[in-house]
Amino acid sequence: MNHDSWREVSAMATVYIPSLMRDLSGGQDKISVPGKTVAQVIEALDAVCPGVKARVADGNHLAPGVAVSVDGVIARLGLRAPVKAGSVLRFLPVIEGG
Amino acid sequence: MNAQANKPFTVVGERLPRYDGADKVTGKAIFGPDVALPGMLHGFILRSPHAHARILSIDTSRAEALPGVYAVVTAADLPPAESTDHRYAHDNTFAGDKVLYVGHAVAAVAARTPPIAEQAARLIEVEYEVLPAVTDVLEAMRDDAPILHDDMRTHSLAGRGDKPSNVASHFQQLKGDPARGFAEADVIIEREFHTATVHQGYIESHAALATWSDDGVLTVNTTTQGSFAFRDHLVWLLDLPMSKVRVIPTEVGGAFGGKNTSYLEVPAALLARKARRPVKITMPRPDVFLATGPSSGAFFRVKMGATRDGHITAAQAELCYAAGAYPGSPVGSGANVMFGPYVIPHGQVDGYDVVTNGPRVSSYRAPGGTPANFAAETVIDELAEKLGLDPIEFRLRNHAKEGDERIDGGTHGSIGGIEVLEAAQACDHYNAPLSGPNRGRGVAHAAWGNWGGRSSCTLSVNGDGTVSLVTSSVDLSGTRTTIAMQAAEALELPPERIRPSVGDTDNTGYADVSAGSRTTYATGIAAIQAAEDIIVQMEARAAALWDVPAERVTYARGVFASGTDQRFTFAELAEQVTGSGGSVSSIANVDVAEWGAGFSTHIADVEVDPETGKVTLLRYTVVQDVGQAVHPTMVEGQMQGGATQGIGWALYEGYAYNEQGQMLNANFLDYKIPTALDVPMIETVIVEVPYPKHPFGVRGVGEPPIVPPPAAIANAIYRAIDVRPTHLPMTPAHLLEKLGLIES
Amino acid sequence: MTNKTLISATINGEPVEFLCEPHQSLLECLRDILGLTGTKEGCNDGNCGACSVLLDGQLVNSCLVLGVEIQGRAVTTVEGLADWRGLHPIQQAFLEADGFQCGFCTPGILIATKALLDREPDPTEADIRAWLSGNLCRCTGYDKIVRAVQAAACRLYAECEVNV
Amino acid sequence: MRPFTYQAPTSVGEAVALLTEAKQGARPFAGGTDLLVQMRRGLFAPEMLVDVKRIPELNRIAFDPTEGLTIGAAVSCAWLCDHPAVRQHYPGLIDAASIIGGAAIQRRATLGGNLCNAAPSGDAISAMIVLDATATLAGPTGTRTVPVSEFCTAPGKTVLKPGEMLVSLHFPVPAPHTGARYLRFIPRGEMDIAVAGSGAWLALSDDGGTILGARIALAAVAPTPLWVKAASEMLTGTTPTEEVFTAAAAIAQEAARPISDVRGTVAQRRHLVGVLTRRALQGALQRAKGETCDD
Repeated sequence: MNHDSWREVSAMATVYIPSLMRDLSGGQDKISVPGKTVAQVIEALDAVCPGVKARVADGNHLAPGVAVSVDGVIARLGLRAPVKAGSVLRFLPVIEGG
Repeated sequence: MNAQANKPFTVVGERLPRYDGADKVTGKAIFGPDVALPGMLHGFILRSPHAHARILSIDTSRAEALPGVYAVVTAADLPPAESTDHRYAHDNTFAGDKVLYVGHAVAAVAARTPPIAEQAARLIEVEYEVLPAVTDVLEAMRDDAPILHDDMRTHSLAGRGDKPSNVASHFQQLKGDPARGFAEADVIIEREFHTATVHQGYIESHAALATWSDDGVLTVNTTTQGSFAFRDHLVWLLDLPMSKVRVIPTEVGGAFGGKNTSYLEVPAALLARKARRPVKITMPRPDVFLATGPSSGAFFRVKMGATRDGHITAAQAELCYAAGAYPGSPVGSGANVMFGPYVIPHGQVDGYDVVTNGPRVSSYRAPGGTPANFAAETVIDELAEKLGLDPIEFRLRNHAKEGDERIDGGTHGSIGGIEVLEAAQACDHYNAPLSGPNRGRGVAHAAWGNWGGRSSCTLSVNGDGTVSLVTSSVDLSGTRTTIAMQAAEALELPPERIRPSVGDTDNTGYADVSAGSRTTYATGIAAIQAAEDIIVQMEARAAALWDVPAERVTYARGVFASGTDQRFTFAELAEQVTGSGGSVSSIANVDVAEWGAGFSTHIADVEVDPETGKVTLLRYTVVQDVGQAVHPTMVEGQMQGGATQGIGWALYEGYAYNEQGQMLNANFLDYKIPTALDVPMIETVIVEVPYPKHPFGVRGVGEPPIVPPPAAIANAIYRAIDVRPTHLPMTPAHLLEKLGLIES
Repeated sequence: MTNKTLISATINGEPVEFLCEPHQSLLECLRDILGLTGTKEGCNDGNCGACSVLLDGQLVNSCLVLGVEIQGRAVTTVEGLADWRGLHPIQQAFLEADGFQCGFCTPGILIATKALLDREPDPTEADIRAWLSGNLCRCTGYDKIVRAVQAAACRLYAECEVNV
Repeated sequence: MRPFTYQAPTSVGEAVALLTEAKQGARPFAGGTDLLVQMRRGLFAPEMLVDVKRIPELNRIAFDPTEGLTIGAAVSCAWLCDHPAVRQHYPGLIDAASIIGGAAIQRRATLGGNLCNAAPSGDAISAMIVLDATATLAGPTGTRTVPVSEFCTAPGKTVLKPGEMLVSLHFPVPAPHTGARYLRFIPRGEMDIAVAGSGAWLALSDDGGTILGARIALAAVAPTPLWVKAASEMLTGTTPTEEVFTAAAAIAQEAARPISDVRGTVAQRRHLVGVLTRRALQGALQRAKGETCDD
């Protein structure tokens, strides 16, 4: 088990680190952190890779033009969106239907 | 009859008369500009003549003094804005301290007659300090460009910019190691493309009629793609309780994404409140071009590499999209369309959302997709040619399957792209001979993600066995019919038993805008769920009447049965329903989180006059996977209409600006949408790869067909006269430049 | 008050009287004075055809005709196509061929089709497309509109079978 | 647009009196397909419109095998293009008159209106110039005739004096072995204003081997429709060959003074003048030989 084995593994969410943020994650493209909502996951991620929160969040909103998907589905609730154990999170550009 | 699902369909797949047909062929259908009320005043919006200027002062006194004028409003009449997004919407309703595009609304007047309102607007004195303007996306990105928003810094996941910029945001998608991918490639192509701003071109303009009741309830009749979206906009900008705002949608005379955004509703509401009279504003055609939401002009740099055996090893792209005065261009969805259909082991896409002195863009059918596909599919066509491969063969060899990972990190769901390409390869057009000088055949392929979203549908059983259907999904092109057909299929009733109608925000559940090719798909799912619930309720009523346990009652092909000899037809049971416990109705509210992408391959035959550069379309075919066609005639209509808009985008349409940022062609004479003479019959090949997450296999249909036309036509032009266009629209002048017959 | 003129004309076969000012177009008079909202405004400068009507049987854009010009003349709008017997064969053909989607350009195209078939009972596809080039449609791509006109021609001059 | 008064006189005299009394404040009104659009854009605001569609002299088409063709200023393009004599004897005029707008515009737009609008891109004007048409005007001091080639003086400006109006256009009888052809370039199939246009007229010797007379006039490439006299003179006496037509086209390119605007660039227009003039001459040649020319 890697160094964060003390955390309860089942409550972990996997976050894909976008290329432009890998300067904060030491080049890692995936990191698992605990959290029941997107906001909590980002807080936990920021603890491991300081500076992440400032980039993806803007107060209690996501930064302009940024969306987040949980298990492949764009989270309409943004930071308040619920996150289950084993969920996969990705940061994506905002997309609209025509 | 389609035997995709476990049992053949009886209604889905039929070519039925549409429910809204009679009113539309007799002129009785009521559109936005057709609504009126006694005592109604007429509104007129004063718009900026400058593309970029500071507003020093606004004096409305002479306007207010003009006889027949009842109210004049400006930004001062709006509640103050809070967040940045709020301020942008606030300032785009009535300019704050700066006007950012020609046509930017500055004030509005309500008067007894339209001429008085217009004359009064001319009496409003606005003092401007004119600033330099920029409309081209690359110009706007330069360090020395005029800055639109002094407080704007470039947002990116790499951190926040440190100086004023017109680049609102930058995102990057990265997969694998592009440098290594290009090193493995035998052939590499790198090209640049410029595409013009285009407009949705709906023939019905915008119109809004606002009325306040004496107890403070605002009612707005308007032509919109989403009554709830417009209600939310009114609530947000006027700071009103949601329950006191009612939006009633009229018939919509074409929208294509351009009526997702509210332009006249807030001004009309402000005027009506101040004048204490109903106020109606209709938008003149020039203002529709100048001040609504076109689709982004853009710049692309595309680089792709492939091995001699025809496998793409790497792809890289930069997309710069002009958003207009406020951020929010569709560069994100453009990026996803770019290399969407293909497996790219090493890929990188950088997208830039750039503000310019133009109207803030809105959605236009597969927003951002068409220009991105033009860039990518031109380079793919060139790669195939350099490798000596048939264009469709090369695309098939690199095509993604379900589960493959995209450059943006997502994975493909159930997709029918390969089946579509194979159907195109086998179709009559692709195998027909094409001879004669300066003629060529081109192909292009595209995927569009489509959308699910929130929908609501209410079914009510009537005493005669008919069923009333009410949905909040505005019907842009026939979805009343396609939703009613899905309800009829689920209820196992003849379609004429269903009467569908579109409700408003006071009598239906919440719905997202009718956009993203979602309405037949997602609202259909709501209709089916409501239908299943109706059957359960009716089975319970039958059980009660027969005094048997509900589990014993079955329903099939319109007949309830108790397992013994007791039987009711749907109508027989319906007649007794009101007497046995009150009416039966059901409302289904859904938020559909997953949906099936739509793939579309187009084939174009063109002839080019080598002396004038004029392109003539000889033949055009659309091949598209629709999952399951609910109403084949309407599916063909979407394929033909979408393709023709794409053809306009390819050959004729584009905003022309002068140095001062003024649009030179804000009319249907010089903003040229295709006429009946400019396109041949559009042949259609419907492919059906059912999408498993819809009960009948339905996929979105509306947006995919607008994406491939520019690339298909560009590739056909190349085979006709041996030049590859790199600019949209591919005007005769552009082709003469490419042919070296005139200098650019 | 402004200088209004009393106009008496025949609209859809019925005598009509109304007051209008010289600068008001026939389109404005039909829609805002007479309440006939079937005729639509798409551009108000003669470029889209949504306001097409028949003036003494001739196809015109009603946005470029003045209301005062129709003194003593006859106008036919989309509301005048159907009669007590039901829909006009052209309307029936468009319904069956699904020759429309949003329906906003449809009134103008139905009127233009009547003017064409009055003049040329058996038009070729090229004739139809040239004749309708002044009626812009953004939804259909024109394919099913052209087929609807062909079907209407057959229905009216019934010596060919309807192949919609 | 600003309100105005409306009159519908039934005689030329009445119309001239109305126009003279209102001086600059009144405009003749026939089809209105240019006039009303420009008024709505605020380009000008007359106090009065004088509807000329009820005046007999402006509402007739008369063809006489010896006198030639006379067309009233208020005759619509549709009426003109349906007229058997015009179709037979003046196909070059039909080339131009039949492409002014779509079917609805054709039933309102008039040849007289096209001429009085005096747009540099006026399709019918170049065709009328090469067909040697003359305009008959009526005004407070009586009537006069002006060659169409001298009618337009600047964009939107004509020789019409205050109180004067256009009554009719006259075309000489087409001599044997003559033919005219007008072509324009537009990006779409229809409904566009010309990016460039070229009209050509040729008179051939009986054996068809020599050009006895020629006229070329261009549209949309100068402040007014442009009669390229140098090209006309150069062609006279030559044999109608591809090379001669190409040379004449080059002279036309030289004479053109195109500008860049939303519809076209200087380079594109100058190039098109060459292509269109050569093709118009080929069409005029075919018609002069009695053949129908391919469109």
